[in-house]
Amino acid sequence: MTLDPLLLAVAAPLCVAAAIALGLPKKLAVPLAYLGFGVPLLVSLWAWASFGAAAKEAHGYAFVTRYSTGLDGFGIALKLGLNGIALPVFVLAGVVGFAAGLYAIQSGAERLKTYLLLLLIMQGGLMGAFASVDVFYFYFFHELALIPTFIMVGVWGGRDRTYAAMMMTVYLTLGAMLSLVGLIAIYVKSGASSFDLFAIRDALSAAPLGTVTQTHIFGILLFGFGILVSLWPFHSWAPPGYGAAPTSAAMLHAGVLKKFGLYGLIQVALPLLPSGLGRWGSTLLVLAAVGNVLVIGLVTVAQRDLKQMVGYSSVMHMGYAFLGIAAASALGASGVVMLMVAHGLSVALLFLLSTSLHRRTGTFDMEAMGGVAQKAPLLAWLFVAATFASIGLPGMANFWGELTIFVALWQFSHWATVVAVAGTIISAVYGLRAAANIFFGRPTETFERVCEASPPSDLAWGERLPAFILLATILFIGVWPRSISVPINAALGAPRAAAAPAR
Amino acid sequence: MTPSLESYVMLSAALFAVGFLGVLIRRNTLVIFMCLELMLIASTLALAAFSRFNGTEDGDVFIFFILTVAAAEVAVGLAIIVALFRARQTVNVNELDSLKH
Amino acid sequence: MDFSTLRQLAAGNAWGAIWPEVSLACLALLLLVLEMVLPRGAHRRIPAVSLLGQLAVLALVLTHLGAPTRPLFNGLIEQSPSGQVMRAFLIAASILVCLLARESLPRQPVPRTEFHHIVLVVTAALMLLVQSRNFVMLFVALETVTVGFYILVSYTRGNPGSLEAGLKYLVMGALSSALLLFGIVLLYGVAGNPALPGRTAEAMQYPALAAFLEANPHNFMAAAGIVLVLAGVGFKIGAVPFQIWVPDVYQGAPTPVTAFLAVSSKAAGFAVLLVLVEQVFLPYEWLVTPVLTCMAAATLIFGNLAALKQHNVKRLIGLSGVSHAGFILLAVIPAAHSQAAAGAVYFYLVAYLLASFLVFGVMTVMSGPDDTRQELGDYAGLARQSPFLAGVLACGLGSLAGIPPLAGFLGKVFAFVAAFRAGHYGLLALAVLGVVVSIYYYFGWIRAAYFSDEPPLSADVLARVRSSGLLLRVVLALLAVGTIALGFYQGPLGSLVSGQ
Amino acid sequence: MEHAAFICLSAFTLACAACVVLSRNTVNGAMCLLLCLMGIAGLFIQLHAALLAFILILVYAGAVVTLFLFIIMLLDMQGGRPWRPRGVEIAAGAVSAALVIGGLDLLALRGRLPSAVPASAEVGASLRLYAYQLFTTYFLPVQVIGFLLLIAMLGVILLSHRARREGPR
Amino acid sequence: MTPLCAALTVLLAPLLSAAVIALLLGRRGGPASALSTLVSALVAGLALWLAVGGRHFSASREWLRFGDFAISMGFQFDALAALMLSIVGVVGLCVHVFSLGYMRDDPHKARYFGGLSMFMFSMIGIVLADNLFMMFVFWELVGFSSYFLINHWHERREAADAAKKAFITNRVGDWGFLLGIILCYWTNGTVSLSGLAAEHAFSRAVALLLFCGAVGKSAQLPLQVWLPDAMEGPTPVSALIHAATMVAAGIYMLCRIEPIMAPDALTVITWVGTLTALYAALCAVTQRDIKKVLAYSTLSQLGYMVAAFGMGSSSAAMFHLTTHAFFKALLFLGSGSVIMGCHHEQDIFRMGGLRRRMPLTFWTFTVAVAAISGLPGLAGFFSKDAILALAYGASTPVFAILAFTAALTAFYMFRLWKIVFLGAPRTDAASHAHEAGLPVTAPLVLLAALSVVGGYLRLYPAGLSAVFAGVHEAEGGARIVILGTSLVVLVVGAGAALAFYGEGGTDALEERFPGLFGLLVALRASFDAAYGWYVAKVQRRVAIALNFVDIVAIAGAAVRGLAGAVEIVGFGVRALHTGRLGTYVYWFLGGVVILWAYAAGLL
Repeated sequence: MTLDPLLLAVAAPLCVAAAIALGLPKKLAVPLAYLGFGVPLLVSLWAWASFGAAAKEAHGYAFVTRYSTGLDGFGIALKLGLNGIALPVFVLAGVVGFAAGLYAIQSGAERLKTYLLLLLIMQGGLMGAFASVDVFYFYFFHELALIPTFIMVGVWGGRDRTYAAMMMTVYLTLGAMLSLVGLIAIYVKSGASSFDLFAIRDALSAAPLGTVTQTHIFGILLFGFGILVSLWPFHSWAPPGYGAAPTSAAMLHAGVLKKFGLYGLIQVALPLLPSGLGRWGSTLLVLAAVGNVLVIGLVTVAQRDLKQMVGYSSVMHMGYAFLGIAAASALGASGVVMLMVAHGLSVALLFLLSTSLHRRTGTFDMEAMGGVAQKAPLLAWLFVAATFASIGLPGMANFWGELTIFVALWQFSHWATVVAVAGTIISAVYGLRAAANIFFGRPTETFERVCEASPPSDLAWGERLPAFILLATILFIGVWPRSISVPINAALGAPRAAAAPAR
Repeated sequence: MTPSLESYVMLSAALFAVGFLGVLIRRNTLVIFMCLELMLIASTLALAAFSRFNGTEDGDVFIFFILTVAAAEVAVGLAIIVALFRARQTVNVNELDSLKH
Repeated sequence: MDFSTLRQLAAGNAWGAIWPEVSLACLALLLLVLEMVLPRGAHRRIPAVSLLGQLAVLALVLTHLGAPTRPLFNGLIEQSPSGQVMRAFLIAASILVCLLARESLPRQPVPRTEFHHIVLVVTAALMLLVQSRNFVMLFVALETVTVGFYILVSYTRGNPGSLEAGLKYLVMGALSSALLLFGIVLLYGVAGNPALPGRTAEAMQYPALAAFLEANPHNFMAAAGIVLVLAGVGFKIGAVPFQIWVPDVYQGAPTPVTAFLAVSSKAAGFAVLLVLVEQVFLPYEWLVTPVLTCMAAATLIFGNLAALKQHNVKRLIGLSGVSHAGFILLAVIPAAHSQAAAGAVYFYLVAYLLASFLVFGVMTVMSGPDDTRQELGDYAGLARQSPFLAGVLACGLGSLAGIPPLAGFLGKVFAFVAAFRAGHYGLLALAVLGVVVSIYYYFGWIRAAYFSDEPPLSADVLARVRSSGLLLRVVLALLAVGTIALGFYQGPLGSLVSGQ
Repeated sequence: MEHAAFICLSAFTLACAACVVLSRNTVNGAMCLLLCLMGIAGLFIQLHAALLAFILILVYAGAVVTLFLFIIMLLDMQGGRPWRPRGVEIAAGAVSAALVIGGLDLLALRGRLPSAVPASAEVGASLRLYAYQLFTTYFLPVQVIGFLLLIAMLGVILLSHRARREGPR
Repeated sequence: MTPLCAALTVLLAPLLSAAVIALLLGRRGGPASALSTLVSALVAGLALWLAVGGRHFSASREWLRFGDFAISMGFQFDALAALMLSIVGVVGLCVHVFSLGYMRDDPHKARYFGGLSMFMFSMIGIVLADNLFMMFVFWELVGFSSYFLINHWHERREAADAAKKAFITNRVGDWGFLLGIILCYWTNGTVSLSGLAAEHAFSRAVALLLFCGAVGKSAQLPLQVWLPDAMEGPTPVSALIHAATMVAAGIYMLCRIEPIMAPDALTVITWVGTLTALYAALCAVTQRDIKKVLAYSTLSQLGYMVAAFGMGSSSAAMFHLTTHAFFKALLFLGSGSVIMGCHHEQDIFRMGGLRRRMPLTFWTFTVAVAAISGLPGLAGFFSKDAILALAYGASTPVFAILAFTAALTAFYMFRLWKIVFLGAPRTDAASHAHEAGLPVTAPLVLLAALSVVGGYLRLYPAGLSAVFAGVHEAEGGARIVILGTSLVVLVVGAGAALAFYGEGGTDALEERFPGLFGLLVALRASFDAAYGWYVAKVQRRVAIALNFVDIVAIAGAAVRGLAGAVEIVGFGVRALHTGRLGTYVYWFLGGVVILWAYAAGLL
């Protein structure tokens, strides 16, 4: 059989992880880890580059391959493939994963091998979750990626890591279980008696479910996935979790893993249950999402701890995504996909830089810093860039997503749009205030003393490289949004999608 | 006239119930154990009655097995009780609660 | 005593068909013989003999999977594909039990050969139990198993805890077998009644009984008999309200016996239950389904809640076992009408076997001479001192919790699908909450092993960890690999359970 | 006449059973059990199952009850603290008794069986029948029982032996 | 070279230079400044070439498409764009050159010039944009460049805060702007300028929402607070961004979307502009900081332009924008030169007598003062008269206010002029002040020349004069009135200032009319106070309250509480295992009874 890149991208990290688990010596483990993170990156970039030209199968999927694992009787098989929705997230996983991997390798954490092992498992799971066409494996790989965070937070975590790890895991398991039930419901009710997305789609397009059934199933999925994506008020796991999580785990989780829920809603729930959104979207969902934007936005303003702030801000930005879904239009969904990618990149960058900052200042308390830009200019300007990315400056990827969502949202609800756009002011407030407090002005006495003790240096290459990779991707998408908008548009099949030149 | 099948069944059921009650209310391990034996025997009575009135022999054969099994059970059970008495100097089940919660 | 009798005897009894049981029994006898003939110095070899012998049998059984369905011994037992699976399952379990015993018994002042002997006999009886299609056979095999377990549970008689557990198991077991017996008697009596339609002369045989029940779907005596039989089986599988003995007995019994109880005895119970639900009690679904549903619901709630704040690992694993019974019942209930559901049960059992023995293996290594008092706290620092054992433990607990990519996850998914297909939404909701709660205690255990290095492992535990046998480590590694591999690739087992 | 015998026997048996449960002294309890078994044996005979009655007496009166008595003596409990139920226990007992009796009533009411005429079976024939059944139809269980007895014997030896020399390594 | 690729070059060259500086020249100031200046020269040259060529063209390229929704990037190069482009080019060039001198010794010169190039890129983007989305993109980008440049001396807390304030205040304006664009898209189905010109769907909401953008960017009431603080940035930046170009972008944008302006919206716009003009002029009177004075005068002049637009003449607005760009840039650069001379002293009362020390600066500055005060013959005179004429025709109160503002303008400008240049030096810094080198003086001269001739419309190339088509001299009686008014206000204002302010190192107004002075100061401070109160008392408290709720109610009560409840139940269930057989058998009894009852159909 010919070598299948997607399978390679999924298997490479897992195989490296297995090798490390079988007791590879450290000096072999690290180079292999580079391989384990590099292969997915390369594959994802290759897929990105060649997607347009690649031959499309049913439902606009490319690179489709199927491997039987002996569960054909249950309608389960490892079926890999990418469509225009999966591709951007797949690329996101590849890029962020690579950055996180690099950062982890140079972080020199104690028990580094175990750390890399878990991170590799996470990476493999992520690639698999977004590359699998089979709904079962889509969930399977997500859980696979989810669980390592428990141990990573618990072992390498920061403040009250044990509680954070426990709550995060139990809470997320609840969400995951709900969504599993929802997926099973689709599997059974669709009558396809197969988890293969193609089969389910065909079955449902042949005989759609009743509106009531759709609404029920969609509700389960919505709240299951909602918990995973920290939909307000089910977000309580996120801030402490991210506050405690070690950097690479936080990068991968907040950056990529969290997007699984949104991805599931767009890739599975919306197309399969077209009339399921109705009741939820117009009432509960939009209220909750506005809660994300407005309430959590203001809560973010109140934070003093940098990592908490970043955590809350990522919760807030999920609000835009949910609003985009609530808009119940191809346009809104497209915006959400763009925003997912962009937010993933920017929040990962922010987490990375916060840790680098913590290394130099020894604290996450923003009031206790100041004037860091004089000591570490590069760090400062990268952080400012990341901040502006996350507050949606044009030229950065986030802008396009947010803009599209706003445009789509107006059709759905005026007042929600007004609130959402007001949210951009809030994020500017906390983002810029953080930047000003930390980097500009004169250093506080405490920080002066820290500097006496150990004069902080600027970013080392091990920290620069991942940061540059992330920022470069953000800028590239920001300047040239077509690079992901064309496949998204093709996949979400908006009316004149076909007319869109696939350049 | 001969007593009816039901009377036999009810009798054995009553014996069974008495045994069960014994298990419930007694605290002496040996007595409990006797009551358990009583329950087994009670069911054999019903079995015998059934096979007699239904004209099928399986019941009688089954009684044979039951008796044997019961005997073996008694042997092992009494051995355990004795060993436990050696260890704890009691046969009161309420005092044998080192394993709990 | 004329010749025809012997011919009759020869005709009915196809001993060749139950060669695995026979060979296990012979092996058991062989062990006793060896102990008599061999010098005391060579007794250490005897466990090896039993292990090798069982391995040989297991290999042969595995080659004969998928034997055709046919009744044997005048219908006392029946050979069937699922029966073959259970045979292999039980032999594998007994091998692992013997392995654990090999590790832990030497720490106790107790004889070893007899342990292996009894385990072998009990395993053979279990194998007959799961294949039996006749109540007499069922009762006899069941009693053999039960009596064997009385002895095994109180095996370390130097330890009062073990004896107390033995007594508790004795009383509870005897009570439940009495109930079962009375149920059987009622069924036998009502089915043989000449005045009733579909009356049968051989009421002890499943098919005949099923035919009778078909003819009288609403007979109270039959119903009473059925519920009493279910109560008896409920004791074996540890379903609420017949589960109350579980934590005490699990805690008191020697760890290998606990494993034996938790895996083999429970699995056999489920196999019997499946046969009854699928083949015999089908006409009484109006009764069986709601009863089992209530049992399952209660079991799910009780097992998970009781395990939530449990710190003694043996009690914890026992109570989690109760919750697993709930999950399996989820798939048993619809099994009467769906091949896939029955398959789900078997898959779950296999996954449960692998995962449980991973955990029990680690517990055996960690446990001292008195293995009734093993607390979660004793695992602090395990990950630092012995990453291997910690990894194995995490793998096992993860699989029990149902975390991909471990086999346990698939088991749960299949069970959920089965329940959803049958429309038991409420039960499913309970199961989901149960999983969430179970995450708390399973991961609490992992947390104990991984997160906290204080206090470090005590010296003797460390010594045991260091000195744990290579064979056991290899087997644990294999089990872990199996758990993971089964999660990724189910292969023939998958197609078997999915009824293809 | 047969009916009267049945009434007497059953009354006797039930009374003995009650005594087993209620007797304060364990030895008396064992004795009552013995008598109860006698009564059941009598009922067996009335059911034309003389052989079973014989076995019952043999196995139970001969072995089991003796064993019980022996153990009671061994554990030196014939004097022992007599049984004094506490209030809670009495209440619980009463409740459970009520429940059990209710269950019996149910059986009596709902479990009506069309009473059949007892099939006529010869005692001598039934002995022959036994052997036949045991050696043909139920040959496998017989073997299993053999192993059951074997492990039971082993178990008793194991459990009652004083600690062996086979100590920890 | 076709106009299109010329325009492309104009747009992308600064971006390129910014990128090169950011990536390669981060540490090396010299090459960076050289590169950036050369690029700006190139831009200026091409801009003028395009303007003189007078070739109008438009081109567009689809940038993002989802179904029917498409965002495109394109140029619409017409007279208006040409005019704005050449202003940006020329002033930008002057500022670059000036910066060579002004920032000579700055350690982060490279970053500074990178920022300038970035700004040029963004600004030119706004100028050339052919649709509102693209305009919004670059709109935000100029905001970012402004943030970046104000923040140049970020070790000064004030600078950092000012930058933050500028960006956030602009965000508030952009909130309306973006909503306006979206609403415009859904109502008109298009956001391309040409499309809108064809549409003529007058919508008050759209007009006002879009105007919010102008309010933010052009610092109109009530969002004017950021501009004075923005003076924390280097002076050339103030000249380029906060006087000549970026703040004028608001007016430019309004002129671009003139077709969809609803009449009643225009009235609002007029009044906002008028009040801003008055308010800012009043504030300017009390300032001691030379740059703050100029900042407030900028506000006031922007108010004029907005008012002019509001009164329906984009030509007048653009005309004043043009002349203002020249003389205000000149003023700022002049003040920059003064500040350099006085070793970064900005308090006018610590200067004085610079006429002798810095003659060139003095004369150019004088030209600018005269121009802004509307001395006949200079640029400011014509443009301001055009606006006054409009106001005279439109509404009397507006006319009165604007006239009064003009008087105030003359007053505070001459106050500044007198205190800074005349009299004797009050500090030795001032006494040792000296003229800086050619890079500083050359731009002054160039801009002075432009401020002189900028008012004569027939001097503008044909391509540009089209913009001013709507500028009419008032006729007949009106003409006399306007002329008279402007002369009177000039004389009164200037005379009052010259007479009133003495040689002393203190503010005469403060001494003689402390009440009035205090009133004016309070007026200036009122807005900051209001916003400060909102941020500190409202927003912060709400945020903290919500944070409390989030932690206590959701994370605490809901999540931890639920977990705790379950744990308690767990303890209870665990306690059921009493360890006594006596209790365990009752479980069996219960089970059997329930099952039995169920079988009997009792349950």
